[in-house]
Amino acid sequence: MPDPNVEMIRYLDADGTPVQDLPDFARQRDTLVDLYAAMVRTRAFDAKAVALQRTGRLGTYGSSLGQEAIGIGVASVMLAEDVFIPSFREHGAQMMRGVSMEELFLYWGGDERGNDFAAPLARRDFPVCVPVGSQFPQAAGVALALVQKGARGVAVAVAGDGATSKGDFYEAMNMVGVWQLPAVFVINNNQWAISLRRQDQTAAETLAQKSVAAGIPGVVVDGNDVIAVRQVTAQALSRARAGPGGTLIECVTYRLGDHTTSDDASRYREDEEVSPHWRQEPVLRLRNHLVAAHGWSKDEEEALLRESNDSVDKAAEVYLATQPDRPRAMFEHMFAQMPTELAQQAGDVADD
Amino acid sequence: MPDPNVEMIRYLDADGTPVQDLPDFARQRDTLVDLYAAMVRTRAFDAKAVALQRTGRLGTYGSSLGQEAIGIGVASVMLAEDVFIPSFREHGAQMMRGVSMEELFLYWGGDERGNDFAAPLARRDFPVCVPVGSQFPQAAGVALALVQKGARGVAVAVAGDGATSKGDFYEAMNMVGVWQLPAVFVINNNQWAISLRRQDQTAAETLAQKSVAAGIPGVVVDGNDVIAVRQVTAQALSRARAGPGGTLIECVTYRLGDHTTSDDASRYREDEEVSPHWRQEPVLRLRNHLVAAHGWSKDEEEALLRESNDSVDKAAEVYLATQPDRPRAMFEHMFAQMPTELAQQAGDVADD
Amino acid sequence: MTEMTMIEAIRTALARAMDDDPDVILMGEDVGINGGVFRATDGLIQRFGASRVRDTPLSETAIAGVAVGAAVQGLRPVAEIQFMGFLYPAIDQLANHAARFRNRTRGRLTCPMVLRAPYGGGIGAPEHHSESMEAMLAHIPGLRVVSPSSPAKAYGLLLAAIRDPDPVVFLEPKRLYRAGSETVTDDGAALPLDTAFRLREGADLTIVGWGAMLSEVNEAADQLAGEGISAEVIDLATLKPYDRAMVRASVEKTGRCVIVHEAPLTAGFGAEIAADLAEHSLTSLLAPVHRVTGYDTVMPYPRLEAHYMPSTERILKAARAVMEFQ
Amino acid sequence: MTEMTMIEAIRTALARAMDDDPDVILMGEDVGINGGVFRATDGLIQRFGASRVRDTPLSETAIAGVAVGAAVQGLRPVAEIQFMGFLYPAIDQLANHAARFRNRTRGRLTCPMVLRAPYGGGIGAPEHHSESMEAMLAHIPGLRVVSPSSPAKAYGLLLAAIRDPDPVVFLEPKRLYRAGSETVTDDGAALPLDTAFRLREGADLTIVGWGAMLSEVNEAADQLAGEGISAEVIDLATLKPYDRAMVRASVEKTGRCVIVHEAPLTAGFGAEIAADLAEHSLTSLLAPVHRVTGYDTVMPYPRLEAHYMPSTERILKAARAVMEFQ
Ligand SMILES: Cc1ncc(C[n+]2csc(CCOP(=O)(O)OP(=O)(O)O)c2C)c(N)n1
Ligand SMILES: Cc1ncc(C[n+]2csc(CCOP(=O)(O)OP(=O)(O)O)c2C)c(N)n1
Ligand SMILES: [Mg+2]
Ligand SMILES: [Mg+2]
Repeated sequence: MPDPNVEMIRYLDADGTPVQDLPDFARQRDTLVDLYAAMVRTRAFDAKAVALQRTGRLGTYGSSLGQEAIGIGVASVMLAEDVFIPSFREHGAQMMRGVSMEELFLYWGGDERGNDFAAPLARRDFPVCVPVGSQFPQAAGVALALVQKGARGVAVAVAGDGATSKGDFYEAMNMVGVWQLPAVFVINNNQWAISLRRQDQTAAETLAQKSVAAGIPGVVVDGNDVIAVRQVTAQALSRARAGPGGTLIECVTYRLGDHTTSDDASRYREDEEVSPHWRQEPVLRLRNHLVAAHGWSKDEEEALLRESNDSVDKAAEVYLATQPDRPRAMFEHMFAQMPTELAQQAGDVADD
Repeated sequence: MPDPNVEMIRYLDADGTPVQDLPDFARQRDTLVDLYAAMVRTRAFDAKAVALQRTGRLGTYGSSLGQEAIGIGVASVMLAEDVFIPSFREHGAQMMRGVSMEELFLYWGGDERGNDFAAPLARRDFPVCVPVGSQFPQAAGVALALVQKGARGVAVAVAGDGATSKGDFYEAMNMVGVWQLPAVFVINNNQWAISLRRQDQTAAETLAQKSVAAGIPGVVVDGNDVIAVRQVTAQALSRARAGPGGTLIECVTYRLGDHTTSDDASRYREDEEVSPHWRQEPVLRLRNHLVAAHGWSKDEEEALLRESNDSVDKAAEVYLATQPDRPRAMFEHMFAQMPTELAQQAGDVADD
Repeated sequence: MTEMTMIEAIRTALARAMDDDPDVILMGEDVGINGGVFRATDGLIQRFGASRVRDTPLSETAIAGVAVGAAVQGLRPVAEIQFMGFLYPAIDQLANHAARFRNRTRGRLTCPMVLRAPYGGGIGAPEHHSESMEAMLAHIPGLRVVSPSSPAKAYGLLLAAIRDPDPVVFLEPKRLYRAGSETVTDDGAALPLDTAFRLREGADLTIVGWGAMLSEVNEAADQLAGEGISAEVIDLATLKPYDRAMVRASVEKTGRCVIVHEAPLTAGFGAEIAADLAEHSLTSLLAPVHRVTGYDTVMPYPRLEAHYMPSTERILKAARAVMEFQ
Repeated sequence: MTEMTMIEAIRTALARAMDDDPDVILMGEDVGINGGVFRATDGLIQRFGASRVRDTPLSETAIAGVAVGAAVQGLRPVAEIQFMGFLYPAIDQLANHAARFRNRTRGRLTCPMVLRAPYGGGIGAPEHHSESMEAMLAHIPGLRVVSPSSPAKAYGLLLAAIRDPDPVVFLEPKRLYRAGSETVTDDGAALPLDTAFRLREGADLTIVGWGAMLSEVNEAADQLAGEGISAEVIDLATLKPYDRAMVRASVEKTGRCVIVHEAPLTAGFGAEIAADLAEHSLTSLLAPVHRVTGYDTVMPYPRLEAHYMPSTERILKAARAVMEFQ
């Protein structure tokens, strides 16, 4: 029986101090700065999105505050031939895959065109999956298609701790196991599914151990340590590419904010519970490490923040200036060829 | 993390020789004879049912040939306050719970009245569950009701190896784990789900290890050893009654016959594969033990066979003499009070 | 007698049912300490305890299946599916089990459960949060499907649903949760599940609707009145089985019928009503039956949602077409 | 040109599609070495290998979801659900995903998959093995729902379904699998998915049906002919979207319509057809539209099944009532 590593894999402690030898990539300043910049940009995007929502200019939005290391770590080692199948909380990973901030704003602003990713890298990626956990069977299907077509790509799906209670997750993981499909299932275990605590979600000690049910390896990783997430994902990806199948990766982190802008977490959790987690969060952690190990300067930090905020603001402006699509558009993409009855119904709505 | 016992629990080897100290109940001749008689009767029932089907007097039927020890072992330690929630292959357990052979014949003959169990013991038991695995969430619900109502009963569900691939199984087991419900999930692992081999059903080494995903204990037991099945079930039931929750029990056995009377197993498995399993089968095993340890005589054996066949034949006769229900009956049990529109529709069919 | 919004009325009915009957339990995602994402169960865990107000894992199949098992075993579970768009995994348990226990055991085992779910659009919710698929459920033999159109109806119908000895799917038009309030008396009086409600008497045409669409229907009826057209408005309330007699009688009186629903047109529940009229009231029809519905498209994201929702204007257009028909 | 039963025609179409397009793969329970429980895929694993004919674990949710993911990623999966009664867990993937990918990505990602399932009763199968819930699927925007009524139609429509760039649910009336045979030419020619089939021309009334019920419909039409009543018979074949124009034109010609289906009456697909007529062909109707359908009951176990199934006699009764109406 596979024995999921119940010891959490971690490279940096909360202060950014290495607790074991760093992998090669993590000794390179540039690589770490790229990871850091991506996390900072994600945080800036989140802040802007929440602000837009609060002022009525965006729909319900789920911030990834405090969970940036997961998506960034995962996407940073994915290749062009891989396919990303995200939950609704992996904005950072989506951006790293080439989805533009304008597209993300459009999506969360309630416009389907936000899912028509222009970037070649993201062209085959899936839009976010709202029905929790239902992306896992699809990811298994993507993996099957990749194998069947002789591609060397891997299907990478991300979902939350709550998603691990869905039958979809389990059925898909079981199929990945029995068909040895190149799929990596990543769990963003942010300790909460809206108001449900992780320990009320399942009696399993770790979420990674759920892989035992499917006979595939499971790993627990510190989800606030982008180096660890990246390293573990890289291993799972090479394993998948080499052929012996899928891996379940549990990334342990914490949801610092509300579930979404529609949620008020103060109804069900105390601030005192949240506070200590601010000390663990991934952006600060990597900054500490960059400062200590690579002389990351105040100027560099300020330039990065400015640049991130500027790019986010610019994207928001483009989004806000984008007119809604023509009402007819809702009919035009239902089928490759519009059936007669739909064309008749479309006659009801204005042409532009 | 719970560690499901991957060593299979067994008391009698294939020859009926004890491989370890027997539990108390298994030292008593009467108890063993009762278990044996129940298995023999089940086998006689199966044979008759298949014969009736072959001659067009029963519907599609799934025999439990070779798997009798599971249901008998399980049901023999269930109490009146427990609730049985069976798959379609646990005729033996149903009979032990008081369901009459006439009722079983009626059900398999295509008559809903076969589910209106008359025996007090079976009065709250569920009819067989055809949609594979969907009985598990219900079993969790039964367990919840038992707890909620302050009863000390346990919900006991049985399903096949195939059922362990359904999301239902997993979601239910997870709920049993997190709510610590008094539920015992028994898997009849007969190595086949119609034509799918056990090893193509899941990459998990054992089915019992799937319990790890839900944080509940899992046990592997020799499903051809009625003593082992009974003993392990008894332990799981006391654990459930005492409060700390559910257990998954994998009973390893072999489907000696076709999947059902509609199936032709020779399409997908060789006789050579089946033959060795005849040496393992549960009825012969217990008979060997009874003969060796308790002087079970040829006369006793013959009397039992005669008696079993007689009771089966008698029940079959009653079944065959039972007229189909009035056509109107299909409307009469849809709701407590028949809605007007249904009453109008019922006007279409003959009154008797 | 208190002014209540629909969400308050639902909460009040739940509390009343739990007070009256210890077998009533609530379960669903976030129904406990969070009080439900729409606050339908706010305060109930404090009042009735965590064993009767149960936060479930994120498992819609199990939510339905556990409710079925618990109901069959003697509880009266009221399970919540957080949004109708996430109800599909519960259909297996509803269609293959809840709806059948009484029938397949010839009355020995029954399944008195309620499955609540908010449904419908018009509030700018994210995708999968605005569906109206009541017709799929109404096609399942053995289920009752109910949808209230006002706080008082929500209160009375929900009590009736919980007390009903058979499974009921209770669909709550979330657009109405806080859209207005009315006087609701918490007297424990249930409303009948087998009659529709005539919201307005009229002579010229009948407009049939349910749930949130009654707002637009009533608005349209007001405007029509101004134009000298007297519309009879029927709130179906219980869709399955629905009050065919009232609809037929009304249309036989007015001779004209417009049916309004948010769900897509094709095989929507409006089809059943129109078909019933074509079958039983044909000779009274002075004009074609019109259906004003959502389109056969995916419910659009918020920016185009308004173009999908049947508007007062579209209802008026249909009503006028029906009146002008000759 | 060969005589084929429907099951042979389906197998032939599958083989043809797999020969033509390496992206076509089959998956489902027992579709491999066992050749499917009805033998629809018999011999295909030997011919196309285990990587293109995949026996799945017992996981309907994953069967549908894997098909969705594979289709979106460029395969043309044909997934089998062993019986329609076990299709419910696949609805989430169908409604929330398969039917939406093209729309929600504005054409970037598409989902050219086929979900096959045997449906319908009349063969004395165990409970849950005889359902006809096509209306539930036909209500989902973005899906095509197809059901053949003969071997040749099964061949041509299945090829069309597999080649269609969008998701198609292909419902096979299992009562017809071996009920007869006809000449089928394995020429790779697909039948259109957007037109119904006029099986018989007639002047006095229109009978609309699909799938297995066409047997009874044709029988009824024969008998009616003997009584001097000329029935036009339309096989809908594609239910969603269906050929409204042909049905309307026929009823506008005959003035009378009987609709036949095995599924329960309420909110069955017959309701849509009757509603469409009440909306668009009302003035041509010389008599009420009649629906001859299953009842709003659970499909009975085999012993009472025959009383549930719409019989030739019930169709005749409806046809005569429609003819005698004045
Ligand atoms: C199948 C399904 N059920 C319910 C919901 C409503 N819902 C949205 S997010 C959420 C909680 C998700 O928790 P988790 O999986 O831990 O992800 P997180 O939001 O914490 O990232 C719920 C219940 C949904 N989107 N899908
Ligand atoms: C959900 C569901 N899918 C498919 C079927 C058709 N079917 C009936 S039995 C069976 C195999 C069951 O295998 P297993 O669970 O191992 O039980 P066994 O028959 O071996 O006792 C299948 C696929 C079904 N009844 N239910
Ligand atoms: Mg979470
Ligand atoms: Mg089996």
